[in-house]
Amino acid sequence: MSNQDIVLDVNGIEVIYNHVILVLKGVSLTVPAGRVVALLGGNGAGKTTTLRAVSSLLKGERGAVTKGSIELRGERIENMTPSDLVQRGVVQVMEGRHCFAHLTIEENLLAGAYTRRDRGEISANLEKVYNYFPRLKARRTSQAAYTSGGEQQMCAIGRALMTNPSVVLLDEPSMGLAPQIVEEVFEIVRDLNAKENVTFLLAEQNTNMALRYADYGYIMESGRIVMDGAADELRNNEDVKEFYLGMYGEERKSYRNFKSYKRRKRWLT
Amino acid sequence: MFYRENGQLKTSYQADQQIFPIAQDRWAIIGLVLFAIVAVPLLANEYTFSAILIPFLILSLAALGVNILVGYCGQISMGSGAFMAVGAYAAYNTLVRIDGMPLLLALLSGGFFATVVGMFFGIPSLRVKGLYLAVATLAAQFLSDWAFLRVPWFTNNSTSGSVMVSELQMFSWRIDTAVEKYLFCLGFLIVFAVLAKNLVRSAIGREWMAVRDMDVAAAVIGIRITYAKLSAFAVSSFIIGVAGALWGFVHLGAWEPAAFGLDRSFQLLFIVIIGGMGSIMGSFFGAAFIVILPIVLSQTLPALGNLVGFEVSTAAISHAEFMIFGALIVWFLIVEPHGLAKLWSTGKQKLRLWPFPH
Amino acid sequence: QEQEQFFPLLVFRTGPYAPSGVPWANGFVDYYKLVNARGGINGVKAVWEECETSYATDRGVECYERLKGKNGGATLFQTMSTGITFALTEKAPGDKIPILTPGYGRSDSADGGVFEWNFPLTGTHAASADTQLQYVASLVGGLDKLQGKKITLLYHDSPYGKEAIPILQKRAEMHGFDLSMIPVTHPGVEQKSAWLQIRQNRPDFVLLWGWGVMNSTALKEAQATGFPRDKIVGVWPSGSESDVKGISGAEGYSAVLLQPGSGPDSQVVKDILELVHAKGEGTGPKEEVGEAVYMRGVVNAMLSVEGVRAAQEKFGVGKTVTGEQARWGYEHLDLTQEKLDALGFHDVMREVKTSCADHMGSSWARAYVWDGTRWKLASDTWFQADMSILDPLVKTSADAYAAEKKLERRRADDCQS
Amino acid sequence: MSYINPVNCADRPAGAFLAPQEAGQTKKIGDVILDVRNISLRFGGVKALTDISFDVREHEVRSIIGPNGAGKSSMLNCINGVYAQQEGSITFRGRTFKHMNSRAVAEMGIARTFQNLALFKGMSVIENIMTGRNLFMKSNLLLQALRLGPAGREEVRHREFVEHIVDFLEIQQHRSTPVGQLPYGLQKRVDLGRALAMEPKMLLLDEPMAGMNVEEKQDMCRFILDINDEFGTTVVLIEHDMGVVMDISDRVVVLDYGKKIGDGTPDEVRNNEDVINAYLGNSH
Amino acid sequence: MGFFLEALFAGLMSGVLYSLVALGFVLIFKTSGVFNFAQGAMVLFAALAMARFAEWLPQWLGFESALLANIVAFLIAGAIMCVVAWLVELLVLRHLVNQSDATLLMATLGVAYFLDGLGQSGFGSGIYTIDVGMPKDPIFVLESVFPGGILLNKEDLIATVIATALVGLLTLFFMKTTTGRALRAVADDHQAAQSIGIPLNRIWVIVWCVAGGVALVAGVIWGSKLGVQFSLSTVALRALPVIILGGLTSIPGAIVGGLIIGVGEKLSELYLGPLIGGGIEIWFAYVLALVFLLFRPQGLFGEKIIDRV
Ligand SMILES: Nc1ncnc2c1ncn2[C@@H]1O[C@H](COP(=O)(O)OP(=O)(O)OP(=O)(O)O)[C@@H](O)[C@H]1O
Ligand SMILES: Nc1ncnc2c1ncn2[C@@H]1O[C@H](COP(=O)(O)OP(=O)(O)OP(=O)(O)O)[C@@H](O)[C@H]1O
Ligand SMILES: [Mg+2]
Ligand SMILES: [Mg+2]
Repeated sequence: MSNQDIVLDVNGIEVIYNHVILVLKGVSLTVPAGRVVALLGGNGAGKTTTLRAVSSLLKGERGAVTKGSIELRGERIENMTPSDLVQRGVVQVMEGRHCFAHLTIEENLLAGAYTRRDRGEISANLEKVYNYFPRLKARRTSQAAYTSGGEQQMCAIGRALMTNPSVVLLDEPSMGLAPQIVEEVFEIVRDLNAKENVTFLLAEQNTNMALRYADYGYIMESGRIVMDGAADELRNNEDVKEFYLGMYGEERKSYRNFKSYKRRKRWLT
Repeated sequence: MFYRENGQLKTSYQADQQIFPIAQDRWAIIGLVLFAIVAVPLLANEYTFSAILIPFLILSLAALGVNILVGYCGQISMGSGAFMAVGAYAAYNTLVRIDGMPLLLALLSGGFFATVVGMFFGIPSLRVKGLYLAVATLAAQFLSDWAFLRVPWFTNNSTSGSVMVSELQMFSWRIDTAVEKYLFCLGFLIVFAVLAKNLVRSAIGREWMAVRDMDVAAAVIGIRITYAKLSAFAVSSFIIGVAGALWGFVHLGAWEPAAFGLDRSFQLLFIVIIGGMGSIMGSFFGAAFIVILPIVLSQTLPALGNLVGFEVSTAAISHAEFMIFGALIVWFLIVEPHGLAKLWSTGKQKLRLWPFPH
Repeated sequence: QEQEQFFPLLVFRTGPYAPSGVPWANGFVDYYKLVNARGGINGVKAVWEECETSYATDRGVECYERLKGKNGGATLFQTMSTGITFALTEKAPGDKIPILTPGYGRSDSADGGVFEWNFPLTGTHAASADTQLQYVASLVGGLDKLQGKKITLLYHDSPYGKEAIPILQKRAEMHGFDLSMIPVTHPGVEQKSAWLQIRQNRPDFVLLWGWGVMNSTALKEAQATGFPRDKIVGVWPSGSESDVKGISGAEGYSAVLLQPGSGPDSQVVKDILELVHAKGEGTGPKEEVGEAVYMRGVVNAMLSVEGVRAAQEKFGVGKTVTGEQARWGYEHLDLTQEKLDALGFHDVMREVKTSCADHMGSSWARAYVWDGTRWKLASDTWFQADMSILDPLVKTSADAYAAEKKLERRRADDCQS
Repeated sequence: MSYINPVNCADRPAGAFLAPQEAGQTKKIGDVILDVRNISLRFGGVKALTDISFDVREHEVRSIIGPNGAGKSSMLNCINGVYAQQEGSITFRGRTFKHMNSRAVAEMGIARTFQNLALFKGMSVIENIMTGRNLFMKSNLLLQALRLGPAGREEVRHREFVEHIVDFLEIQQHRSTPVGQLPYGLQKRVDLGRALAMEPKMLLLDEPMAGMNVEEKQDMCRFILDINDEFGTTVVLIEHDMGVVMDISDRVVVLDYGKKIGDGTPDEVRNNEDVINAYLGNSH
Repeated sequence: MGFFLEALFAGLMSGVLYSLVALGFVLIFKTSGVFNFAQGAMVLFAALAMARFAEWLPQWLGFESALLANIVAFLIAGAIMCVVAWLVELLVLRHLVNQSDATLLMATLGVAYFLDGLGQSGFGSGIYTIDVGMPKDPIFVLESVFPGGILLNKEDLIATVIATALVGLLTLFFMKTTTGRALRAVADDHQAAQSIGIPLNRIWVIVWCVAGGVALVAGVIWGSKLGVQFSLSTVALRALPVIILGGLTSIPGAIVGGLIIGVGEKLSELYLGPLIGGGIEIWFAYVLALVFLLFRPQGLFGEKIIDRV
């Protein structure tokens, strides 16, 4: 893979919240153009923080990148504003939805088109989003706050798509979605990736799904990347299987039957 | 390296529930209180007492009350001045209307009436929230401004509308000099600070905070929202009322409603937010900041002006004071939106880790 | 070692009342500068320090505490505010510092038997009210003609504003006019309802008892509701240039000013311009020198200096006096017309003589009319408050104060002047 | 896999904090404890629930599943008294209510967790869980202010209880962290802890495992099953992870667009045509 | 009856003027979620700038025309308000993204102090006049019906027309432009708005600039009625009950609220006031608003407060 193809290059970044809480301890990763890269890891591993660092949304959380660099197509972006990044095609779908509560679903989507000027394009995008998520079309006039959790998630993803992005940072898209919808969402990811060549950096807990749709994966724990590799490689790794896929040998083990004693992940001290 | 809590293991929950679980903190506070009681009276001069320390103590007390309502229970109030006024005038009336009324009782009755009024104005909080409530509390402020100006009964029919209290005496102790006044206020502050601290770390304190953070969830786990809100209004106005009575009786001696006007309400809110919402300690930090800053500014600016070689007029100083005050507030909020208390605890946290970063 | 006499100044150069506060303070400072230019108080140099109160009582108290011990101790305090006067009245006796409130302050403090340390020299608000009413009477042809007239008092709703009420009520009773009172809430920019009420009642006169921005607002609202301005009569706090300058509807408005009025042509003004401003040491702009409130500052400062001069005669000429000694001076002021003329106050003010029982001295006032550019004397008549009306009121109030504070009236041997 | 299979949890630390009901014994599904009858709930034009009826038996794990927006959370909100349904009634332990009142519900022993974390952000973990005990704390304001005898003792007693919960949920080292700073998964645990502190008869869990990885889901299941088995707490569970739902529930209700489209054992539901079409899709 | 009508008109007209100040609050709150306590200070600051430049310009440049002076001064004051807006964004808001209501409120109080100090030291603390040639004299209508006629004020009438026009214009701006939606989005969730590329910084500058412009118009109208002086900033306090009654986020609310409060306080002062001592209008306005809030906690036209779990 030549350097030209790398859209996003995160190089040894450290992130500190509130001037004291060190969360990322030197994270490096690269995202090649036109690929789907998954960022996996347990709760609090720092996935969200990494995405925020890339999309410049750390400031609002009183966090800051203190070391390392982030490059988008060779350009340093640590000090850009989020809107600069959206102009450059990078958009983040935030964890926990964050719909505009008082706006209707349709207004939410249109707000996503803020950076677009071409009316034709906007309405085409809107149609596209409605095609992907018919449920949103049904609820288009409801205020976002009154829609269900799943509907809000769809709204957030749809809203990001309205910016016509080339790189999408997806933070836990599957959270709280019904299995069918999860499937749909990932299908949409694959679709966009294949048809429109949109690059995805995907933070997910649902390792199973993520590895099925991703090309490459990074596994994070406690603010560090502990493992990376092509998706199918990871899928067959014994540790990954046990800890992230819930497989013991070839069998999925029932949630009803397991011991409280468990092997510790060896990369955690 | 010095500030370590290692090795201080708690063997009982009682120990863990102390106000200052870390020994160093505990000793520091005890030392501070002793210093305030014993050393300060020896060191400070009269000006420091009457112009800085006494207002500082009383405003800290009032801020403590405001903090309970605003910081702990999350009901932003811009009418605290009104509750101070109620406290002051109620205490005044009990004192002059009932023969042989002891000072202490009069002050507490100020608190009592402030509680009654506070609970009354707390009723809208059951329905109205957030900024709407904040603005609505101004109703209390303007109503009190008006009532104490226009209803002669409250001022014991004083023609000018200004009232005064003389000869403070508690039991056989005549509170005359600045030092005595200082100690008197300090006593109140210490007692109320301990009581307030006890409350906020007890069941009721948790109810207040629960209502503040997420009232629907609070209701679901069985917290009575009405009780929590009204009790916050009650406790808070009691403390504010006593502070108001002290402000009138001890600090001013003679006062008019303007002493408890809108500016006072804002000042208290400032103290709480700059100091740290939801922090008892913050009330003190905030009060120190707000009381001392203008005085420091008005005294140092002329000197600074002289240094660079021109005479700064009083007007220019006071305009500069406005500007610096405003700018500092903004600056503090930017540096630490959670107030000086948070800054303090972050500092302590760094100290704890020192010399190892993070 | 040069002797110095310290005059602390509680000023308000900012806030809602600054338009009156600034020239008032400038008058003070210019006069002290003039005193020093003329060689001090028998050689003792006047020093002063300003402290900004913004007209707020608690800041006034802080200033008091800050300044009372400075520069060898304060000679006296002039509060420039009724609220601060009330607060300091409680504190000053303990510190043995006299409080001068020429033209304002608490009316009952004219009674030196109770208020040992207060000096409302040259008139109190009660005197203001009385002279104001006398002027109104002169407009209708005498006090007896007030019978059946309707008079409305439009007052600043504060201790200051309320000082007028007892006198006017007493007078209303005596002369049978109909007095109605309308309070205006601080700072006084909202008067629409008040003037609608006035329009409804159609009073013969409106007594304007305002302060700061309330005055100009009143005049504008009067115009907006069509109330004739020559039927509005103010008092000195409503009678400064800043209240009327540039207000299109102010012509014809008159104000009864306890001495001094505006005095651009007086000798003292000429002296200030020559000895202070001409040397580039003027405090404010030249144009304001001689304006009504400015002159008040000048006269206030003069009174403070003359008290010290009187005290020096007893305690040592050319020496600094303490606050307590200065008090003796203020209690034994005898500013005859010659003395005043010599100081440059000819036709600015009239004689003042205080005693231990009478801390006010005199209460001369004249009426001025605003002609659109300057205050013109309405007539040469000097009014003086009717002490037979004032005294009982003052005494009752002072006695009540003494009772509340458990004070004894001063005994005759302590009070021999 | 039969749903009455006991779980081997002999090596769990004895959670002595809730009065265990015949711990370790074979689980006995009891009588109907909660009976929801013909509930309809509308928000303006939106019909969130239409004529829903189902029951919950004592000691069982009852799941509610359905697509997004089906009305699952709204159902819990009705039971909790957060929403007031327009029609229908709710019977809990023999008492029938037209509307529920939050406080009364809490007193009767129904606790819940929230879909979108409704923790008290400004408080530490311990304090959050302690709020769940407030229901039982009796000393009055004055006693609390003075911290005299009974108030102090009460505080210590309840604190002890809460420490057991903390141990049980394995969040000891986060005890005094402000909850806002915890990772999402741990916040979910605290949320559960707060509900447990109420010593509930019945626990309503709204997507307790959303946003967790497999390992964490395993932990969570373990907690839920332990609570259910050892203390006999009835559990009503909303969850989108079919693996979890099918593995641990005794019976499942399926909602779609506010209507009930299925009710039965996991196996019955899994094979229900309507459910497959509306929710599961064919991959399951 | 004549008097009642007179009071009613007076109330309606002061109501419109309150609306104008309230509008400034609503604009900023609606679009940035900031309850801008500095609005009063902005009114004063703008009016001071206008008054002083109108006075200074002819002196500096040596021309006579008052009209020209007023126009240029108005433009300068407008420009100054935009600079203020820009600075507020650059130095304050930008650093407080995502903070609580109370924090933002305090920050604007800080700004208010700063502007008060700056305004007074830069432009002086006297009483200044703005004379844009508004007629000051009253007119009397319906003199044949009521003795003495009904008093109307030309100045008030003109102010009412201007205020109404401005309100209409702004309503259109918000309804018809695409920016309007982005503005509302920002109010709901700063971070989410940022995440989809809405440039918070620019939006805020625009909004504060518009609010500054509204403050300027309000300042000119109030200033020419009352004179420009420190106390002018207190008109903001009269506008507060208006916005909570009308709803913090509603432009029509600001207008209807203004009218209700204006009429309510005048009638209360004139009919109830004399019975209980007078001077009641300010608290009456607040109590009136409070009573309305008890029935509609989000104000008459405000967006519903959303609570979901
Ligand atoms: N605003 C903040 N202030 C302080 N600490 C924070 C903040 N946001 C996150 N953290 C801490 O940073 C660490 C990493 O958090 P992050 O949200 O990046 O994890 P994550 O991998 O996305 O976890 P999850 O899967 O739960 O979303 C956590 O320990 C969290 O507590
Ligand atoms: N307070 C409310 N006001 C208006 N509509 C509401 C309200 N609460 C819920 N709804 C509507 O009721 C329907 C059911 O919502 P609910 O939250 O119960 O869904 P859910 O089944 O929990 O979905 P999810 O799995 O996505 O959480 C949704 O369409 C939602 O928009
Ligand atoms: Mg995350
Ligand atoms: Mg739900």
